[in-house]
Amino acid sequence: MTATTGADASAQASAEQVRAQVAAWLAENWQPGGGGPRWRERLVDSGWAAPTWPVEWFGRGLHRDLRRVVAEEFTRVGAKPAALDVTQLFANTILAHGTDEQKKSFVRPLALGEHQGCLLYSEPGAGSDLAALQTRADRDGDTWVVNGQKVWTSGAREATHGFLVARTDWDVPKHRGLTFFWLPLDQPGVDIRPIHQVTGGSEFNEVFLTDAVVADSHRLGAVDDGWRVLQTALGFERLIMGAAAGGSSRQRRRADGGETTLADRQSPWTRQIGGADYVELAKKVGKADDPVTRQEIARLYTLEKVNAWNSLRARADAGRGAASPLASIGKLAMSRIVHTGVSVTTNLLGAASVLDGDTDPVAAEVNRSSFAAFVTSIGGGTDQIQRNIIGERVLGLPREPEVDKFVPFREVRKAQATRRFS
Amino acid sequence: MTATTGADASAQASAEQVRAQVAAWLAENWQPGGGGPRWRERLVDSGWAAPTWPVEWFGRGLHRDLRRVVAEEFTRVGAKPAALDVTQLFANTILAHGTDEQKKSFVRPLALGEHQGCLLYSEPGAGSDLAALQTRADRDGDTWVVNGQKVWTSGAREATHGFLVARTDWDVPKHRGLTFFWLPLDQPGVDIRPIHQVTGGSEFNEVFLTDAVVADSHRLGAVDDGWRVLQTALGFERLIMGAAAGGSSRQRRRADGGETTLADRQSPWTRQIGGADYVELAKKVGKADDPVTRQEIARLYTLEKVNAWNSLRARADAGRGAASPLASIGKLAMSRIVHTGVSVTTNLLGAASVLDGDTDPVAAEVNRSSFAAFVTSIGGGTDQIQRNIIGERVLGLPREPEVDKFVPFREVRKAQATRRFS
Amino acid sequence: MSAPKMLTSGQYLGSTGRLEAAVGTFEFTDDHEALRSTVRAFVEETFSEAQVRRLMAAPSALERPVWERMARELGLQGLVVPEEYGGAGAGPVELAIVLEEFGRRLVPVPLLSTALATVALAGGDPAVTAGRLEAVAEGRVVATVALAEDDGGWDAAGVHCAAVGGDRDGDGWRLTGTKSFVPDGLDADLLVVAARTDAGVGLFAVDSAADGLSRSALEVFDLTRRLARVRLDGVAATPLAAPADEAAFDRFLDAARIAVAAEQAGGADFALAMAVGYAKERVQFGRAIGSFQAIKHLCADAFVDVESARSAAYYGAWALAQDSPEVATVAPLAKAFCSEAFFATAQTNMQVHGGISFTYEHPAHLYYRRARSGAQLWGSPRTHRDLLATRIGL
Amino acid sequence: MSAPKMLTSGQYLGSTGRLEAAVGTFEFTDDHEALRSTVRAFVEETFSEAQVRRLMAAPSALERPVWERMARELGLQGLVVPEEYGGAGAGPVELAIVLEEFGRRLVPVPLLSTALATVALAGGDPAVTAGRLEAVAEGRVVATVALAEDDGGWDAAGVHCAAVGGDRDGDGWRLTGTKSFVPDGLDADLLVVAARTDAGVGLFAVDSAADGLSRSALEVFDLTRRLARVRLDGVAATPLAAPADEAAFDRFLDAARIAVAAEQAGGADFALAMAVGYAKERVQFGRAIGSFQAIKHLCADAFVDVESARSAAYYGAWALAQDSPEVATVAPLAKAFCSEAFFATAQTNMQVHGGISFTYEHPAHLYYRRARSGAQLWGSPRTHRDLLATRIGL
Repeated sequence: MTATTGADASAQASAEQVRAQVAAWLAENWQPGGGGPRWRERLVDSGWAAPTWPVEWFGRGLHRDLRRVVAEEFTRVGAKPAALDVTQLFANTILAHGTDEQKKSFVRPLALGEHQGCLLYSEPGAGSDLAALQTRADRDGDTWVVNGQKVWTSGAREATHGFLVARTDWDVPKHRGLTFFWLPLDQPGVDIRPIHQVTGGSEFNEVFLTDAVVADSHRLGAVDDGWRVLQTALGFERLIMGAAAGGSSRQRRRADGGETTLADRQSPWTRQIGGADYVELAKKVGKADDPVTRQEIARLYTLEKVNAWNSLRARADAGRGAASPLASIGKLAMSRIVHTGVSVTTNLLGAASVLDGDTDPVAAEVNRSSFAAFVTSIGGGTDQIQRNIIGERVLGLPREPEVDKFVPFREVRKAQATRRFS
Repeated sequence: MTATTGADASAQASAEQVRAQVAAWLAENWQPGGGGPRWRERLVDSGWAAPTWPVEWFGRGLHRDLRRVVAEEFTRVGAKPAALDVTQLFANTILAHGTDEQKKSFVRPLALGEHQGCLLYSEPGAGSDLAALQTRADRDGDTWVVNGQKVWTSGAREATHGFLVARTDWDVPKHRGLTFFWLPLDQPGVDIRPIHQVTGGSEFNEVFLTDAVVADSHRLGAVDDGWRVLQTALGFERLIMGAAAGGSSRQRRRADGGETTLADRQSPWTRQIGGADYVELAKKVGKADDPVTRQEIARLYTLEKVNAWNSLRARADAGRGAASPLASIGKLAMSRIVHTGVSVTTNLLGAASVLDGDTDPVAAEVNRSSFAAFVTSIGGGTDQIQRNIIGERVLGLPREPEVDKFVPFREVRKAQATRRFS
Repeated sequence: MSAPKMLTSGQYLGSTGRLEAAVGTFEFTDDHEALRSTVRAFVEETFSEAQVRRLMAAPSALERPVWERMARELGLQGLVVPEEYGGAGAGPVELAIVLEEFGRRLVPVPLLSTALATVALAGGDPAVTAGRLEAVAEGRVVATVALAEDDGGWDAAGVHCAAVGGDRDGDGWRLTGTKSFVPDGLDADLLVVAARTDAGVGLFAVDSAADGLSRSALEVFDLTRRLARVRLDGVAATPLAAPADEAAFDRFLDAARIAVAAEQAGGADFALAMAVGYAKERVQFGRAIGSFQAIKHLCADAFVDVESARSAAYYGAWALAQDSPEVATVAPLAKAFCSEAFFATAQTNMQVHGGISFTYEHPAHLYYRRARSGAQLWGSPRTHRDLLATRIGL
Repeated sequence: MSAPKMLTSGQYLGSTGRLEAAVGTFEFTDDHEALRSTVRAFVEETFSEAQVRRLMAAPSALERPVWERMARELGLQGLVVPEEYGGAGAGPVELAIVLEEFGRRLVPVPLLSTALATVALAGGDPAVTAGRLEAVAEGRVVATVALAEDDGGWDAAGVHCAAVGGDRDGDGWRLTGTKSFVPDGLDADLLVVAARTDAGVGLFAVDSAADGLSRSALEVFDLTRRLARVRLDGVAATPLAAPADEAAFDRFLDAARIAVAAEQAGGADFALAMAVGYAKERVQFGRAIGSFQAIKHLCADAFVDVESARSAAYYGAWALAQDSPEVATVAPLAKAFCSEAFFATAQTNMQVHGGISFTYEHPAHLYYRRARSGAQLWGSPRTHRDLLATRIGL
């Protein structure tokens, strides 16, 4: 091992030193009730908004273990810690793969909230098999011309830019011909249409790209090396959720968009681990003494508890810097929990569960939850894909024969690239 | 369509004519209480033991629809109808694929019960994937020399011969290098060892073949065409069970050997469709009013009933000569029924279910059933294979990539050909 | 088209007794197959998905011209109306076929409601029911049954609506109470209402235009089946037969359970067909997703469920046609099983379709809605299993 | 080897309270890992499958020299015996680790029985228990617990065995009744017996050689765990503490549930490892069967079960170590869940192995036997879920 770098040295800054620095800065800059004029700007420029980012890029170069100290000090004075180095997956990815020029241009507007990102990954023909995406980017001098369709994009209507993965080489196997861009959305070639969801909401969008243009200066990473950049971006999404809850990155991605909003709706039951709400509902409908109901609620309570304990173990592993096999089971377990939860509440409501809307708001909630349960079992990697991941990556079982592995993508059998409207 | 053949004409013999013929023959030949001297021989030689076999081969050339008429007349006088054309899968197969010489030599001893057959199909390395069998037969002039190991052979210790499938060409894909033989078992190269089963029984055997010899005159069908003969033999097994109960041929094959004997042991519950025995047991243990028990028994009763009704529909289809998709679901459904049945009875017994043997014969019965349930979910095509069959053959879903399909068997990755003893 | 005659008792009875009889039942006749083809062709032509969606969005799913055509050209409303009252005189087996076909495409017109009411009427006193049955058969009248109330119980114990003031001849009865979960209650001209007299529960015919009757739509999850709440405030009513024949009421409930089960089997069958079709067509990882065991086996399990559901519904219909004592066990069994089989298949269909099933424009959710709500309507699977337990001797 | 000290309360408490405390629990210390490695190595060396099968077939699975070595070299019997009585003074977390390891290999020696008795003794009055604990820790005494009777109830309501005649100081008690399902009852020198006094149920120490005590082996399905029936006819007994402290009895039961759950988690873990190992090695259709989703997904689901079982057992052990009120819910939860997870995994293991699992010589059935019987011993999953329901407020 060689001598520690400056960053490492900084990482070893004692928690007390950091605490004192934050406190001092806050004492000077924070005005109770909102931070005062240009608070966000001062915060970003101070580096305390993203303490683990490099000093030269809006950070303080601290070790990740010290994040909590910073957060504690902010919380202590009543300020919300920005923790952009956790939550700003766009900036994080750009810092990891961008050129200095890109870091300079893109990171600060993101940090200040002037720019908003969205994720243009999934396509109608590329769901479980994301690497099969067919949106194409064709080079035209210093720009790229993009054509295709993205789907399940949350936050697209609020976003200024999107992380776009597009195919730039059709003559190599599917993972190897993709390129990653930071696409400006405010242009004629970008058409964003909300998806009318079964729940009645429209948290997700389709994004149609028709001769949309992105400058080569907005390309992240090398041409045809987009899969690697994507993995980094997905990793930052996992970071957002923390290792604790388990589950795959693509579920996580949805978390700050529409999907978790939906998934949350199946609360109050799943949110409050402990099942107290089922117990209350059972009492309210007079089924607390029914042995079948008691078995069912105890079973659901058990599923919730063991999943929570699994998460604690996963978090402990992550805290030691170890990849935890437990992190991969949370999403599958949650799928079972939410579907079971819907079943339990439906049985508690009985006939009333056929009602909806204002006629019976509780039934309406359960009905919405019944759909939202599919967000968990489908969105962000289906239960089937999750079982593959557990089987292959955790248990080490061999992969299936991959018919498209060594085949130029042009020759691979593909799904419909765009969604047909009936 | 051309003129009807003699057999067809005979097939159209009216039921009344046939009934009269049988009655007349029985009047002359049957002595109440046992049939009298040389009954079996007279029966076989009369053709009434196998009414649908050709007249020249111990039969009467009747259409299969008339089998029932024959059986009814036998039953009327108190004689057991032999129905060898249904039950004698060995003779049936020999009649379908054998030379006249073979028919002459092999069928009558089988019909008379002087010869007994067993099935030498499965191997330690060829279970679900039967075509991957590795027992080899190498030609040596007018004989073949056989080496390998067969397993799960019921009735091997009582048998004189076995239907043997062996590999005769290793340089073609797996289905194409197999040959079918009628192997005499009473020779030094055949070593039959009972399998010590988890239930304590030994209905099954392993058959070790070490330079066993079979004359080329005992080969059924062409060299390397054994897979086709095997399909015929499997078809006759299905016939034994009738289309009614559904299920695959390989389960059926076991039916007259050990496996069904075992499976039957999970009766009295599954045998008596209607669930009356669960009801009685529930009352006996004082759980008839327990809502959880009631749900569980009603559920099991339902599974049994719908399976029985499915079988009736399958039988009706078969009666019209139509292949029924319902025939393919019986085995999978039965697997669920028997495992569920074990669960229900275990819950009824509670702590007593840990007992065994003479200490608690009811518990012992349920314990044995709990193992026998795996005979249904594994034996004769696992539940997993059954789901493949339904998915592919009934629903028309595409097959998986087959890595061994076009590869000479010699080069295919194979399982252990023999069982290792620890 | 003339509807086929129903199977007559013993028509298919073989010499070995009951099982053979059952075989006969499942061996639909050519007339049955013709009926199924005719109905399927009519439904596919008349109730395309686009049409179903249009009716979903309309103030009412009932369009009288179509309704009248169904009666005039196909005789569907009169299927189980005796011939002397202008019907086809068919039976439960034919009704099951028709309802299965309507269920396959979630046809939102009030056929099931009307059929259930017809079954109730056909079990009543001709003096009361003849004219009403004729009106139904001719397509002039839409009918329904009003059984459960706000607490959602579909057996006699759930009937609190009071029937008072009648004499022994059936005159002068007045109903007071609230019926809920009434299918197509806003469209119905005629309601068959379960009400409680001093002597027990019976069925009464009520004119929806009668004084004292008011109706309101319930907001419901199933977009292809409308439900209403009906308030009765001293509404004039006529008992279908003896005013408190609870045995007849139970027989009617069993017939209703089997009819509903047949409709559910149809929905399940179509949901599976959708899933399988998509699994064959949808490509991921360079091959159809149906080639993956994860998907293939989901579909295979659903196939077992669906065929079993059909068997249960058919056997129930056969048992009804034979007036077999088995009806008592098969009816709750069929309703419980078909409910769960349909729901499981609708879930599988959603899961196999993946994200697309989450869009409103894709029909998967419509089946899911029907399956989810239908499981609880007319009594939950759990309730029916408990009833089954009782009826098998527990 | 000296056993590690148990986690002290708050040792891992972070600033945010309870969840952090739990995190700490699951973060086994290096001492814990060392304990696990030591025990695993010992078990693998001493209780190979061949050895387990030999003990299965022997008249007794207890071989005193091995038992004494376990005490002398590893201190396993004294693990949770306080240091002042010659033990390691460790706690439930360490006990869970040891039992999990013994459970993984179905070690048939009476360690669980002895451990449960030790837990009971350690909760008693030192005046009564000190000498007995010392004897256990030294490996001189094999102990067990006799809780249930012929009707198989493991709670206070299931205790009918009568304790009579004692005075308030604990002298002169006599037990009469029959205990059943007593693990390793024939080998035990010391029995901790649940008996009923006029005031309620309490635990009593009984010498197996005492007058009036007779024992018989029960024929059992689980070949690696022997059970006995013990008749007590006025047998002299000493209450561990107050003779009818039902709260203490319940606390003991909860500790026992968690200990058993840990053993079950170990069995499940090993059964899964067997299944996965075979799925990697067994070839059909030209490839390892574990490459087929049907097998892969069975294993994946089992993995979720197994890890969840471990989490439940560990959390229970932690809660015990912290003397947390959560013990009341976690204990029945863990026993119910680990029972079913083990059974499901043992089934998956049989199914993945196919026909070979049906041979006596293959170990799959031994795990199946342990899982199937263990689920019902010490109270069924259903019973425990109902208790859980009560304890979460239903």
